[in-house]
Amino acid sequence: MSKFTINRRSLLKGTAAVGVGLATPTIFSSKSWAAGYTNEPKGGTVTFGFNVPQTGAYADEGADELRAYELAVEHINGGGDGGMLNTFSSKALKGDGVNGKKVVFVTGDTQTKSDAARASAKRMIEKDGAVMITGGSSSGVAIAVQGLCQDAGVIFMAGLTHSNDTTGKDKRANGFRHFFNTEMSGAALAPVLKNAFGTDRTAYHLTADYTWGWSQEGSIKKYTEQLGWKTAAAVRTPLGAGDFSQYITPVLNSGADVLVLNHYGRDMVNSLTAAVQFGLRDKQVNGKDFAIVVPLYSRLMAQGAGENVKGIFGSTNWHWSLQDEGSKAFVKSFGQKYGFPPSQAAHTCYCQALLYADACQRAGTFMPSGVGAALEGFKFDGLGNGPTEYRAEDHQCFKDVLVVKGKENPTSKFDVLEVVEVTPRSQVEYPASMLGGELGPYNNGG
Amino acid sequence: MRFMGMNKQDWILFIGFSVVTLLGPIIFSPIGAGYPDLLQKFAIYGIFALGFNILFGLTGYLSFGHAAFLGVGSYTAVWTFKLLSMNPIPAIIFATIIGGLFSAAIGFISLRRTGIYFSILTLAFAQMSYNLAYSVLTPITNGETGLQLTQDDPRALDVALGRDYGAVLPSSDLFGIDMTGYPGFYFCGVMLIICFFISLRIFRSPFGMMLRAVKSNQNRMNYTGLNTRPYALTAFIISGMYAGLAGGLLAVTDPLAGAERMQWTASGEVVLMTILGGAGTLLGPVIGAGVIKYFENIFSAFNDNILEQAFSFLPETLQHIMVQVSSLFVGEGWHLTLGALFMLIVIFLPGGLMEGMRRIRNLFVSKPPGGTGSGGSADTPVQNPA
Amino acid sequence: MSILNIVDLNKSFGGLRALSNVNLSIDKASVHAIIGPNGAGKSTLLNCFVGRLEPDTGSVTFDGKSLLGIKPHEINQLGVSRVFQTPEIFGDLTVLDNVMIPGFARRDGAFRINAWNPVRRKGPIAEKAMAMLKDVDLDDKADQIAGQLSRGDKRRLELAMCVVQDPKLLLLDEPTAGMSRADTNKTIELMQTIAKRGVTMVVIEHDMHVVFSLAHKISVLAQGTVIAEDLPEKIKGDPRVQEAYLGGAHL
Amino acid sequence: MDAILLQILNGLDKGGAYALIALGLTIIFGTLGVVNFAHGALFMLGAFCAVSIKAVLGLEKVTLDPTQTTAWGTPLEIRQPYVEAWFGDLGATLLEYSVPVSILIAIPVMLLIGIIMERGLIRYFYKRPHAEQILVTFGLAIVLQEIVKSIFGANPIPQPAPDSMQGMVDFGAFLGHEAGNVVYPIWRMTYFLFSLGVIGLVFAFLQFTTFGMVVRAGMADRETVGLLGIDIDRRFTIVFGIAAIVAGLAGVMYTPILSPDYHMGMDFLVLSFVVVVVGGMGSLGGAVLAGFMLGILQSFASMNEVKEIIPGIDQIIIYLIAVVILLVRPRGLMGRKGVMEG
Repeated sequence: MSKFTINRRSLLKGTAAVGVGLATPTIFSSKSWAAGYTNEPKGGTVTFGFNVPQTGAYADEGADELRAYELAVEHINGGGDGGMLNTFSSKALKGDGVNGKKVVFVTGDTQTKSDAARASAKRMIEKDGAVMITGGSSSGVAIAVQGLCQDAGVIFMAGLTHSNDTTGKDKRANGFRHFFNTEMSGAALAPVLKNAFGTDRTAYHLTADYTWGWSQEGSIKKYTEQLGWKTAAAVRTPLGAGDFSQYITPVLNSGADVLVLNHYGRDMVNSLTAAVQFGLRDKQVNGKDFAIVVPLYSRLMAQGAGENVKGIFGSTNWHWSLQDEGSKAFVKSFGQKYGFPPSQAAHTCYCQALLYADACQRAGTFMPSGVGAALEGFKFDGLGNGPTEYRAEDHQCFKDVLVVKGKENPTSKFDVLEVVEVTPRSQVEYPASMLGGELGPYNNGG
Repeated sequence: MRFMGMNKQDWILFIGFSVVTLLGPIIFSPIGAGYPDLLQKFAIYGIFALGFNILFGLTGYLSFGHAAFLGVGSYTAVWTFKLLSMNPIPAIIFATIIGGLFSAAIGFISLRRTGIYFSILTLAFAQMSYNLAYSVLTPITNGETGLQLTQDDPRALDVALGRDYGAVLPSSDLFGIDMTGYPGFYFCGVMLIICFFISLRIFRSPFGMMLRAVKSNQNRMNYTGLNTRPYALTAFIISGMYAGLAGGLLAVTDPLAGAERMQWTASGEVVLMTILGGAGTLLGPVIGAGVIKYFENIFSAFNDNILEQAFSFLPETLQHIMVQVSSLFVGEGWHLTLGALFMLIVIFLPGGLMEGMRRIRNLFVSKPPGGTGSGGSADTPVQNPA
Repeated sequence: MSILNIVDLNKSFGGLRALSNVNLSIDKASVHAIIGPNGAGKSTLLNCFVGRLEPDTGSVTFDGKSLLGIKPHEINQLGVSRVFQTPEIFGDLTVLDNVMIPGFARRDGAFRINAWNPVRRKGPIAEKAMAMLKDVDLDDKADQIAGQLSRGDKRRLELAMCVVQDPKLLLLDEPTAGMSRADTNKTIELMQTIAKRGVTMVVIEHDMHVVFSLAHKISVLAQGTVIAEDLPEKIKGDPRVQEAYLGGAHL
Repeated sequence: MDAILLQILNGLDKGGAYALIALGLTIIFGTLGVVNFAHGALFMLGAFCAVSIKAVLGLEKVTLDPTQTTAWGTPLEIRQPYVEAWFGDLGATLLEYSVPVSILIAIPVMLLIGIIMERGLIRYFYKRPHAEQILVTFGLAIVLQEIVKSIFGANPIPQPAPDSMQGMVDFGAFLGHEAGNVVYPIWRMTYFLFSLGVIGLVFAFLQFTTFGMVVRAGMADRETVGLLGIDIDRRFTIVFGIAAIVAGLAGVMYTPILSPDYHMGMDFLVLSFVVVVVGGMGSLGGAVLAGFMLGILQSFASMNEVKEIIPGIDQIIIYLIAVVILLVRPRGLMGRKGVMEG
């Protein structure tokens, strides 16, 4: 019999030696060390990472985001009809890629879960060498990925995220948001609500019980109470509650005459369906017509609620029926490629890709601090929202906000919302210090 | 023949496992999995599944609530970072302990029932933890956003030792070695090897035999003078500690703890990992964890561009058709592949991937005549499938 | 000198009186058989010894300690082992494991975390288990999965699992039911050897051949009461027994 | 008082859905001994029966109008549903009543799906361990929902109730309350009555037909029934088909309440298992009782007055009840000993 001699100490030593021996070459060859910043592109291409929900409730929204990104890459690389590049006020991009490099991209599934989204973003950074991560359809995910990008030293261009925290409490230097937030929704909606419903109203809030919901509830409460409205109750509902009827019934005899649904996505579809089913849209309370408000609308989701959205007010970042040159160019370019109009998620993602590429071109580098400096305080126009500014203090875009209403007589299945008012940027601006948080310094990794 | 009570075959298994783990960055890079984050996930979910296997594989108790312990481990670790120190050692120690205590409480109640009633009890506890962590317990868990580090965390121990992280957000480091990237993987990998070793010892020990007896016949156990409940509870607590450790390591490599880690789908995932690899086998759960994480991270990343490149050797129309067909199964369709894989495995390989390997091995290696009767077999441990 | 004392035991199920005022006293190191027609209450009586059933009234004392109100595993730890009518074994484990587990139970008590050192084929427990398997002719099947054994082998395995614990009292519920004549004879021999080691046995049995080759004393149970208790040769001739058992036919 | 009455009504329609899903699930447990994780998927398939039928009824003749273009530059499409073009008013009515019409079509479709599932997959798993049954049916559920997703997308698809059933009933007025205080949507009342009807039919079927008798005997003691020389296999197939129909109908009728999407089955899966277990494995009465009980308790827990006392109670009430009941009654409300405890 062979003698099996091995003692613990030499075993450990051996293992450690193997570990170090292996780690050394890979660490040096992989990222940072030699480079000036994380994933500095060395060849003829630069890699963008598109991190969108492909499974779960927001999969359709994610698919639309991905279509917009592919279109943006095509346009940046000089393909297609150029889309909004033609209307964009900055003319730095020439349709030959960015900084002389062709743009390529990798995709991943966030599953609308922080963990999965971070894992997917890490893959893009660690394996695929992505220099920028963008996309997403929820604030939790956006904040989680933004934190990751800050640590890793790449730029994060947020997709659809509406919570104040993304550029408020949880803002990071490496993160930028084009989409609007709950504060702006509240500021934009309040005057319209006042015109439509008057100042003597009692609101009942149903709020998705997580950070975005609270943020939304807080903003709407703040601005409607300034109008003189009273708040009867603000009830928290579990995420993904399915049928919301048990939360709707208490509204019936509560004395409230406005119902505010601080829900998004499927929850919005379900709570709105239940509210309409319980006759709230046609109800009379205190001698007034009962009203329902959905502060954050999404056209994709409004389609899911069908006829229930008719006449219901809300706000949105962008809508395909806008008639400015930028929007028209984008809708045309998107519609010809895919056969239907883009959603607001697609729009914000397309803009973010373009804005990032443009900033890199202007900065002449992909280094986060350089790109960031080019984005900070950047004023631009021609991307569908009128004159816009990336505010330096919190990396939040300030632009006009759309107040929309469910359309009474839609002409097609995409035509469910009509724009009631474009609230000018000056009305939705707020001081950066109001939402707290610290940007901190840029992290270039490396 | 024996060293530390373990025989040669087990040492070979253990050393082989350790070598493969530590060579992970090289071995897994040809299949596109050699980057730190996925390797960390392999190791961490390997630990989670190893622990779950001690409960489910040995005692047969099917828990649908183990994700709760994973989540508790993560929260504990992040809080340890915030309050005490960025060193991962205290974090994982606390995560393991709290995971153990939490599982002791839930196990004590749930083990009063058996079969599917036990499963539903564990599921109910985990779902309650998840729902509360997402909403009411937000002051502790930071809800949907997940618990994160901030610059002004107290970090009492670090402060006492005079460590200052300056203006940047700290990340966890082991005496100066940053726990992200490959060093983070080696930290998790060493933990996995330690956990595998413990698991191996348990499998071969009288205690492991007792746990198998719990699965086999509780009635006979009682009439043999053995108290089944504490055995099952111990297994439950051990697996809870493994889960707590895994959760702690998730926080070490990436200091964020989200509530969705505790959702029932996450509990289901570890069940699937274990069964997919082969419940009750030593290696199976680790392999199952690897396969599922690989699908989740790599298959979901295939998009039409990649497919077009992959099929670029075909004529254009055929290429188009192939891209169309295969895009159903990758990218946004990766769930479909996973579902189909579960079905195929269970239908054709009820013992999981380990059974598949055994069958393949049996094709090539003819069985030694006379079974275990021949030379040296007196030293083989009680027949346990590896 | 008696090891097990049963005094005034009563047990009813709903309105049915399964045991009424049963008194039994089992002598140390003896083989005591309990016979009786079907439904006489034999299994109910046995279940009251081992914590499976709680009698309504009465007492069961073993070695000076009451067996009532304590759990099956505690009763076993006091030295009482039981063989079931349908074999209860660890079907997923090997034959050797099946016999080693009771060995560990005897050595380590009802619960002990012994998780570090591997189970070995050397050492007292394994060696004793192998010797026991040799006694029941199962040593060549030590590595087989127990669930795949034949019915007769399973019964002998269960017997081995009980005997290897060196019980003070061994309860057997029809140990030869369904066995071939040859197997039955082998089992009788085996039990005789065990009895010679001084193990007290209580046997419930239908097969009179088995009863009369083993028992030192026989109690006859009918309709929940002990109608006779005596030495085997006396029981054979007792008319009450014949009446109860076979409606008058001779044994 | 009115608030409580409203929540009871609310619990009844919710409970109706829970009871229907749990009923099918427990029939499959009881007779076939199979833990069917694909049962939620059957519910979802039922809902998508309604979606497909509406889509088929709503197939449109598309004429391109080259003189006008859409905002994205393609010619404007003028659409008219074929049924309307062919059948006029009758067609319009059919489209309007697509959900009730779907019921008639969903019955054979779901029966067929059930039979294919049982013959093709489930029957090979009667004797396999529960863990394997769970895994294979879970895999099947994922496959089914991903197929539905690839056809219909991930977004919810609105499925309105017919106009005539969209109003409210003044329930309070019946009971002598002040008019207008306890009003309830007609469709939800319909759902409750419908669920009662289906439950009644299933019970009657099991109680009064010989087929049902054999099935009940099979639930009590499968082996013995098998020994009687009854072709239990064929009956099992039909039992599975019936369970599929019940789940499917629950899904069809639920679409106006909850716009269906591909994931709705998974959302109901965990809940329906809790209902079945609380009711007691394999107990039909238990499933129905537990379904309604949990529905009503869930409604009560969502009341502001209750939530003020125990914050977050509405999020955990179902699970809390499950824990309490299982600790007090080891086998649920009406479970039998030995079923699914191994």
